[in-house]
Amino acid sequence: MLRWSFLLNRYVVTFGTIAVAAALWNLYIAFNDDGIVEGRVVGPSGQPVAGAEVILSERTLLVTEPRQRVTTDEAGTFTITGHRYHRVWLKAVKPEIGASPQTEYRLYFRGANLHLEEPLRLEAGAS
Amino acid sequence: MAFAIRKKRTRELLLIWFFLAPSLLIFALYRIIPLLWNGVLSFEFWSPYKPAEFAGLYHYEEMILYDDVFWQSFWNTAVFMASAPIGILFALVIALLVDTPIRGRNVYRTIVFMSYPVMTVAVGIIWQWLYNEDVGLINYILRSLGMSGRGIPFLNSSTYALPAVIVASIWQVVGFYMIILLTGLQNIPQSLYEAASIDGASAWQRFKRITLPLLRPSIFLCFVIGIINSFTNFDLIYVMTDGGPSHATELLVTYIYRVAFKLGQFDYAAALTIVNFAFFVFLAWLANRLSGGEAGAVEST
Amino acid sequence: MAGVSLRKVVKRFGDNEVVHGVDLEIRHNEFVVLVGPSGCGKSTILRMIAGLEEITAGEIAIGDRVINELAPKDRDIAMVFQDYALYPHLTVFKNLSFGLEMQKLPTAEIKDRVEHAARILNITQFLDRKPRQLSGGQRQRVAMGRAIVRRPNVFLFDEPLSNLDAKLRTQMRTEIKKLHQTVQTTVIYVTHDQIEAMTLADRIVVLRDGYIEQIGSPDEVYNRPNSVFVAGFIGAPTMNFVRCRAEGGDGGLALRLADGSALAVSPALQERFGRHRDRELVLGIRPEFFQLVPGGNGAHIAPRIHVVEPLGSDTLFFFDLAGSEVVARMPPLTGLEPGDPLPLAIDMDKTHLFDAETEKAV
Amino acid sequence: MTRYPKWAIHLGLAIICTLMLIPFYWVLKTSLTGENIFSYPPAILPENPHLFYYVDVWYSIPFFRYLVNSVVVSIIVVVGNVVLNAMAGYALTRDFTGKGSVIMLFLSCMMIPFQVTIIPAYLITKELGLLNSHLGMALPLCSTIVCIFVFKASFDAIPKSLIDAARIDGVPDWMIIFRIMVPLSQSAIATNIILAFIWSWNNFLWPLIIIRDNDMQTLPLGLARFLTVVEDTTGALYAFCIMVLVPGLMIFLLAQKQFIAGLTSGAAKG
Repeated sequence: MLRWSFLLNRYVVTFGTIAVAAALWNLYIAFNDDGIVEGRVVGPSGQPVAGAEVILSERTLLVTEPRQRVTTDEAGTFTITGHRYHRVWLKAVKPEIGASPQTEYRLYFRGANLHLEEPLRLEAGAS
Repeated sequence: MAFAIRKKRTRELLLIWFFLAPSLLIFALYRIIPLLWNGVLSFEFWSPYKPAEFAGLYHYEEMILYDDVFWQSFWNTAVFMASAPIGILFALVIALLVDTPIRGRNVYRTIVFMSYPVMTVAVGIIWQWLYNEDVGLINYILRSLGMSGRGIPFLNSSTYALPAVIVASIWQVVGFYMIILLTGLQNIPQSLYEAASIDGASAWQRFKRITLPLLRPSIFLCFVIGIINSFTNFDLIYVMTDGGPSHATELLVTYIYRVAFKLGQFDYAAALTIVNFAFFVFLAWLANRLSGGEAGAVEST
Repeated sequence: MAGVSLRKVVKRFGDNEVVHGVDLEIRHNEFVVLVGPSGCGKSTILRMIAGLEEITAGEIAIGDRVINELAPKDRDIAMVFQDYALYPHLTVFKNLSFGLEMQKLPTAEIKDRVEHAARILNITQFLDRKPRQLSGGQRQRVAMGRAIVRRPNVFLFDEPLSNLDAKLRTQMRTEIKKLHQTVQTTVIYVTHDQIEAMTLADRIVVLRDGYIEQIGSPDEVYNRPNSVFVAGFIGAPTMNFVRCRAEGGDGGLALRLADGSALAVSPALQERFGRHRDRELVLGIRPEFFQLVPGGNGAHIAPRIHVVEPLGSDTLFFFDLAGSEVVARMPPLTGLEPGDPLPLAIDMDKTHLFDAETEKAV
Repeated sequence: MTRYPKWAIHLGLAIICTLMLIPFYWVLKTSLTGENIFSYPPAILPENPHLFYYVDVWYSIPFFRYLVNSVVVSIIVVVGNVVLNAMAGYALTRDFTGKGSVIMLFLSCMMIPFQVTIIPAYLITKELGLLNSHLGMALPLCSTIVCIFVFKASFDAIPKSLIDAARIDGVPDWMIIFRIMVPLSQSAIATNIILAFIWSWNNFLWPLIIIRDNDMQTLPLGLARFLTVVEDTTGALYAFCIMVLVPGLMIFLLAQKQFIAGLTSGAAKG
């Protein structure tokens, strides 16, 4: 007991806390960085849209580049897996109906799993 | 017996020089040899890929007769130096306030001092942001107070750039001055004030007759630091203005860097360095003269 | 069995000789006190014995071993320093055991010895503390404990009590004496305080400017001082000195003082003083050998009192005697004040005579 | 001494402290919200603060690499300083011929500001092949005259009798240094650690000169470079700024006492 009490100074406590926090954060990242993006695409009136193309672009400080594309299923849902970015733009397009506005999603770490609460809403006339 | 003693002595001497050697080596490598080398270099035509050639006083002549930028940076350095008293005055006021027995004085002291250990590069970036023409806080305040209609591009104006940099530099160093003065204040024995009170001295008289004279070594020390600062304040200038606009904030040290590492004229930069050093030594000598050799008088801190 | 012998020991610092060929023979179990004013070389001698200073010339032996060349740790000595010299970063226990650890003694034995020493000195309850948590007296005990655990042949004390306040000093003095009786070793003790020397020593060595002035038991140095210096150094208040000449014929011999007055010499002492007739002399009178008149067979004087210092048990009277400031110790008297005449008799039997030139006893 | 009402002193100090803190606040605010150049007036309070600028910084530059570089250099400097300065300081407490000249040499070296020697120092470092290396960055800072004298003063303050006692206890000379003198010079060591850390952590000009590799950049270099690369209104710059400031400030707040003691003793002697 007395042997270890010299460890209880402010330096050890401060840096120890930081180290523990960093370790926990990395642990959390390890379990949540599968790069999964799940969401739905709906039409102007709110109905699910099947067969819409969802484009995931990477946004860096300097450029934006499209990286992955998937298509929605009958229920209008889509799943992107294995993205490696921390700042993504999503856009859904279905030529017959229209396109959703480019929406930015910022993530706390690369490849963070993302579940869209709000569906991507296609707007008529937009491309 | 004498032999044994001598052997022990030799071993001791070996140990002493072994202990001194690394430090001496480092100082030789990075202080003494460079200074001498600089001296030699300044009398030569030399660049990394050319053999040296004797140049005589060419570089010095060039510098003193034709180089306007040299003179500009020389004066800028002098102005920088001359601004030290402003910071010291501020610091003195703060130190006097913090020296009063009030609650939380340590917190105040910490906050005022906190800007000193901050990386100078970061200080430059912070102040650059404050000085921003459109969204900088300072311009916002000036405009809100109706003191100026449009934003002032502080760092891009040849009038304001140098004062603006000086303000940032004072902000950084004022806490340090304050700590030095505070230490000086706390070393003044309370009994002197009590004695003076009994003698009927007013607060102002006590300040003038006791505080100021006894604080002189500390104030002098602040001046020395201010002078050294004006010679070495490279980081701030580099980040905030890079010597611009059109050398309005060029100091000797930034100019030397530019000449040597941007223009590649090592020989000319060496001559600049020698002049810079001579200026510095002159100031140090002057300071020592003025203080009557008091430079080390704050030892007790 | 370890006595200490110093033979023609000389110490020079550069060209400056501070100890001039000192000879000293200390017997086993003896308590010897080196005493003298500061700068007399007493600490230097002690440090040479300890091995902390090199011996410039001569030799020092402990037992029959010449130790000039030995390292301090091999000399079988222990030393107690004036400022205690406790390691501030170590606990009391560690302070005591440090030297033993250096000797690589087994842990169990170290523990034994430390605890034993702690018991003797009554510091067992402080073993876990750091020196700064102790009072002056406790630190002093620890310093002694550090010496005891080494079980040395010779104990060296370098003014060990001078940092203590008066009351503690008296107390520790007694304890050191007791310790010497318990631990039975040779002790060499350095001090500038003559009371410590008187109370502790089996033999006192009075040093002056690197020479031995006198060696003797406390009784000897007090009652038969060799010189003005020793006489003045030992005893408090210090001995009074008055310059005089023995004049007059047999039977009418008197001591003529500087102001022309004369002290009569009783017939019984005529012979002792007569031997030094017509020489410049210094008369030494201890303050306690004044008596209030009437009484005694001494010379009579009646000076006027300058200052009165009541000490409780005694009273000191200061007055002028033929140009010398003189102090007399009297039983507590009341009613006398500065300016009053004080009729005194000097116990001439107990006075000392010194040659004014050489300052040696005659 | 002067009896101003307490509230007046508090008010004065509060104003001063606010002035001193505003720059920090403004940068912290910007790092959390970014700044829109086109919106006027600027918001005083942060609106919709978020941490994403920090994430941007973390991924857009090798922040961790810079951090490691800075830490490695600082460790070399701190260790070098403590060991070499303690050794030199100890040597200066002993008597030897030439001691006076060595002290004079040290004192006059103190008069040569490092800035004055950068050009040949650069050339020498190049000759030694230490450009672009941690050691090259650290070496010039590895021994500091001020701290040598701090150590000398600290060793001189150890009572002579303690050393004597140790010798009687049978401690060999070299062990006296480690068992007695070093443990008793803790405050000198602390002072030296803190000063050396801050000097090397904030050092800018020297690394700027000798580092060309992106991989070897230290935090201040990275910060200065970042400034020239990205638009200065993105918030990321200021997030980076905060990330660079925090370690230094944290050390300062933790070791404030030693820090101030070190600076004032260093300044008084320097």
